[in-house]
Amino acid sequence: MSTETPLIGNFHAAPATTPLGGARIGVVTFPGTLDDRDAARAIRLGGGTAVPLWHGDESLQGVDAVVLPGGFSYGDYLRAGAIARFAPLMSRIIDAATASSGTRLPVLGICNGFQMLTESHLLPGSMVKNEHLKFLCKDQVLQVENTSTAWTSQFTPDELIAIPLKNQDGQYLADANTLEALEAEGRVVFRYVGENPNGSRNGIAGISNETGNVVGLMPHPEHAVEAGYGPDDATGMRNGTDGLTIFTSVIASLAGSAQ
Amino acid sequence: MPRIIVEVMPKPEILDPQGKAIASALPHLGFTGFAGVRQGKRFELTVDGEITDEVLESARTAATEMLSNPVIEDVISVRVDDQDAA
Amino acid sequence: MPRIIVEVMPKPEILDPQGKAIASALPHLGFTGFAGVRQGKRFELTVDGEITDEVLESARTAATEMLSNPVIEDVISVRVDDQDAA
Amino acid sequence: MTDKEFNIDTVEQASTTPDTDLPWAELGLKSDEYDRIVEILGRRPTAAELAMYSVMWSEHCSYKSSKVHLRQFGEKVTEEMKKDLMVGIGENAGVTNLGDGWAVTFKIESHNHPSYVEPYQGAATGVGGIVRDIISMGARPVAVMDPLRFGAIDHPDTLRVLPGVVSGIGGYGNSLGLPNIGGEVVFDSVYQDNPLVNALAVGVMRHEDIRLANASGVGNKVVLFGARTGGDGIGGASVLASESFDDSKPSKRPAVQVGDPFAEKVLIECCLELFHAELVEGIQDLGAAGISCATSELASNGEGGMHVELQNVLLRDPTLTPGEILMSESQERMMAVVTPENAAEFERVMAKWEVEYSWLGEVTDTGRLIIEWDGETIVDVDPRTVAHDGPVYERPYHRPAGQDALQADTFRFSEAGKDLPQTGQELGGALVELMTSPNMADVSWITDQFDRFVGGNTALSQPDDSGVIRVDEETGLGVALATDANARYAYLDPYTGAQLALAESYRNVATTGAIPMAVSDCLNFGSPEDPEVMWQFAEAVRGLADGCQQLGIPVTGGNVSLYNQTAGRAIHPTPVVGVLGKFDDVGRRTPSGYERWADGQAIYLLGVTADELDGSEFARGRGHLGGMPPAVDLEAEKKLGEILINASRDGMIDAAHDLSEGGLAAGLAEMSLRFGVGARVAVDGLCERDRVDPFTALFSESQARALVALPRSEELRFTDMTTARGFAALRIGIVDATSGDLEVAGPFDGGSFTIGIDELREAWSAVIPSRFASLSEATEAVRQEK
Ligand SMILES: Nc1ncnc2c1ncn2[C@@H]1O[C@H](COP(=O)(O)OP(=O)(O)O)[C@@H](O)[C@H]1O
Ligand SMILES: [Mg+2]
Repeated sequence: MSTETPLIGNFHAAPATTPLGGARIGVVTFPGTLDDRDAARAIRLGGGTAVPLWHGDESLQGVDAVVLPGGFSYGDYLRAGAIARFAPLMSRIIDAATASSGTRLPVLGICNGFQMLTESHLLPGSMVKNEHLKFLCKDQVLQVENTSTAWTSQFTPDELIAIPLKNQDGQYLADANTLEALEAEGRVVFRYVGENPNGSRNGIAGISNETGNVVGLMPHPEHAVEAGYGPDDATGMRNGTDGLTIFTSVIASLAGSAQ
Repeated sequence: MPRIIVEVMPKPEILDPQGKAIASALPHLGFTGFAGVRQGKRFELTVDGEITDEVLESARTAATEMLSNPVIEDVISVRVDDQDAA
Repeated sequence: MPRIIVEVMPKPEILDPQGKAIASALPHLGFTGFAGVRQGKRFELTVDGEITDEVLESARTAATEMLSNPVIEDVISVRVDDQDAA
Repeated sequence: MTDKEFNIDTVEQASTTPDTDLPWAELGLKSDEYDRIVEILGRRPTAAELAMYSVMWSEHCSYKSSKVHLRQFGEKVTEEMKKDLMVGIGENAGVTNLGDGWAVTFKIESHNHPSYVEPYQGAATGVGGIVRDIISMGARPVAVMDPLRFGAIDHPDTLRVLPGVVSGIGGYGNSLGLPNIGGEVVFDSVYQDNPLVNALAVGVMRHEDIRLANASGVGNKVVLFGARTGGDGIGGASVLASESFDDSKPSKRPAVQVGDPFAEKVLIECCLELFHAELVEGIQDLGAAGISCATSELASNGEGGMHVELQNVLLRDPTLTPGEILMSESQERMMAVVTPENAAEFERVMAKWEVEYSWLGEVTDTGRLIIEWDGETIVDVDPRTVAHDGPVYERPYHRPAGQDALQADTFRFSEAGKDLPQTGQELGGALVELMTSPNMADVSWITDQFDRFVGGNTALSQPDDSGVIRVDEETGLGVALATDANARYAYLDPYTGAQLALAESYRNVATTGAIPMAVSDCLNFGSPEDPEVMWQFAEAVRGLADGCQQLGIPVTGGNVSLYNQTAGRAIHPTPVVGVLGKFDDVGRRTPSGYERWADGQAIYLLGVTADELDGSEFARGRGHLGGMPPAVDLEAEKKLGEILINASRDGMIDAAHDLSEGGLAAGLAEMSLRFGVGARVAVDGLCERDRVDPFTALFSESQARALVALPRSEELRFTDMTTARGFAALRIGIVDATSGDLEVAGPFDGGSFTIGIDELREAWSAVIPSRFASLSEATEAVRQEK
């Protein structure tokens, strides 16, 4: 049997076969989203079930977590993520992620998704054009500095991971007070190791909200989940799968909170 | 058709990578005497009909809520275009 | 420091994908009554010293040669900023 | 009803005013071509008809100068070559069967002149155009490639063109979610003022999803969807004088087209949804010649008739005249044929993706393409006469007067061929110089601006020999693609040069382990009206067609770009050849360098080295171009390919890299640079076996050669295979992962030379950024706003 080339918004995700597969993780597609299929694959390889969600819908379909994938929603015209954050589904996600009662929805924003999270103020700061002004695609080493978020619980503290970086507007900015607070509260989740690839303040690659359920990062963990198609690592060309841990982390934490 | 002009600039305290690159390139091209450059955005909103106070108010809201990001940008003006439409 | 403002807009006959995307998003956010949007650029050039005619001329040249792409954009104004520097 | 006041030139008016002057010459038609139109119609054409014929009969759309030669691609095809060909030349792109119900379609196109005028937008819309060709076959585009050629690296205009082209390709391709898996970067002053920006797109589909450009089913509806139509590509003020406004002047027409990659990305998804739900009967992208092309091709490939209400076209610029609407080349548009029953469902898909559309008319069986404007007939033609019966020229051609002298001017006997490096030190210095020359330098400053990960199916990309994309996630079925052209070889001998481009591309695909299956080409030449250029073209096509026949792989499509010349000076003939190969499992693809764990593996040179330096990179370094290009031996290429493919399939080799520009020296350096792993090599055996001196051994560009690295445990099995096939294989060294050096020994003074890989990398990777990095930032800052 062969898998069909999935249409966007139609992932043909394999049904859950593992005990953790019960974790249903939504992947939102906006017009111009590019990495939704990759995010769905990562969820599947991580042991969960990917649920395609459409930006214009009003229902989260009862998913246990949401990934806002990368891409160029609305062409990144105006500002990256600026138009997408007004989508009806984004309001549902904002509500669910900041709910005052019950568990807060875990949300991961990757690249364009991170930009949407800052545009919608779920995460502080903002992204501007890379210091060198170019789109840059490279294998990037990160340090995982917070392992208590829903999305990073299975990393070891200060673990170094390699995942692809690819963006045009990846320079993270925030005012001094915000930066100080982020650092003091341990909310810098991922930091660039080595040369700062885009001029981000404090070398910040990813951050979380105060409660750790919302995480955004510029590099792409969903492109490092399958040997042969990821970044290079010590075992060989394109073998890196460090990104998978992000997806297994949330699936495990969902399983934990369900018990 | 009548137009409203919205102008948005990066906040002064925010480093503007594009402005910075232009500023550093200017002298190479023989343009001296400029201490700095900032690059912002200028929107022209064409209005379907007359520009009422209401429409202008709606443009102001759009400017702060969508056309700019308050974390990094300031709306520096929202005004009726006084020039003839081209 | 004194400033010169340069405004650049996409030529009217040229497709402006950004303006188009904004225009079609506005009604979804409840901003109706706008028939079209075009997005251009606004530059602030800070001048080191007084703004002489020479400096203004140099800004004009920079505007056409570097700050705009004459194939797809028009420089619609180069002028001394009359507002106080922010 | 529209409220416009045009002087609408109707068919009726045309029959009663035969003497009206029409601007056919301004529209690029020759007088005999105009006469032919009058003859076909039995009257003078209307302004709108003239617009259609003029664009459809242009060189670009009708292939009038190249057609008689291109026929060979169809004629020199055997039944065996056709067995996997599902759709051949003639459609938007050819389709090749991959097995398991999968098919693949790919094509290369040029966007040379627009990229010179406005590099960013020209290159961007080039990517956009080729991707739409792929979509219109029913396929999901899965990757792009970009063979590029620029003027001299240190020329100021290259500084303007290259950064714009590169960010345009990235800006558009990255926004579509298509990984960039390869291409070429060549600098040569022959491309000054005439850069070549070619773009390749590849797409995959299930067999049942193949769609063709035809309008069948009488009563079916014709719809135009995507972006609105603007004055793009019409250029300057309207030349259709008879159509000008009564009162006001038309607004300006854009000098260049601006791409909207977001609109195209939405169009891709929207089309795939249409295909999936089987909502379209026929589909055609709108490229050059816009609606003229789409309506006439759809109609003539289908039932033969179509009725169109042109005033229904949604416009970006309301001042466009009917003729201009027919000619407009606005991007990101598609035309489809939909049954009335599916119309509502079609509209639902458009609404979901927020794509604008307008119903233009319907398919008829009248054999006529009738276009109306507000109830008046402005076009009444047999669509075949527009789409297929364009003029065909047998342009005169002859061998250039200077060709014999050029071929006689061999490198060895030239001034430049004196004082060749001999000692170890000189040879090592020459290698470093070669690798830090603009054409051998690291291109990652360019390719790092392209997304190679998106989609999660990229198994190989730059800098490996071919780009490899997984098609089926469960089986690993996939494709490999490479594009190549060596215009210096083609200039010396276009017949051989075209075959060398084919051979190199074939070899690149085989080197990664894929089985070559199909060819697409983009033939970039000067003016066909110059008999010497025409000879280059004729020779190149003949060479390519013969070569494909010998290799047993068909040409499935391509593109011709003529008139690439400035101030009377033509570019070197540049036949860019793309070869597509197939993997049963892309997991066995072979990388082009030794990985760190491969320490101690044996390095073999496959193939024979002769004294072939004419047209070489070494000769270029010394400013020489003359003599005869390397000999082609396609039988040897095939054998080499089989060895590389079998070795990969049987897991014998862990790295392989073909030898091409720069010869063995470049091959060794590139293999070490790939993962920063050194090697120890000796060329004594090679010099002795092939009777060449060390300089020739290192810098000759003999074809059908490759380097491979394999574990010692596999050596016997491997050499048994090469011996059985009678193919030369020589162990020349071992991988050395500890020293960080490339050490080359041989029968030369000094015994050996050593090059530190890190130092070499530093110099090699600095060449391009040191020229383009700083200034382009500022240019980028203003040119691009995203
Ligand atoms: N413009 C480009 N875009 C993408 N990849 C490129 C480009 N130019 C070169 N490459 C890639 O860089 C590598 C080296 O190119 P080249 O030396 O031309 O390869 P080869 O000699 O094997 O044909 C190849 O993987 C090629 O696909
Ligand atoms: Mg190669």
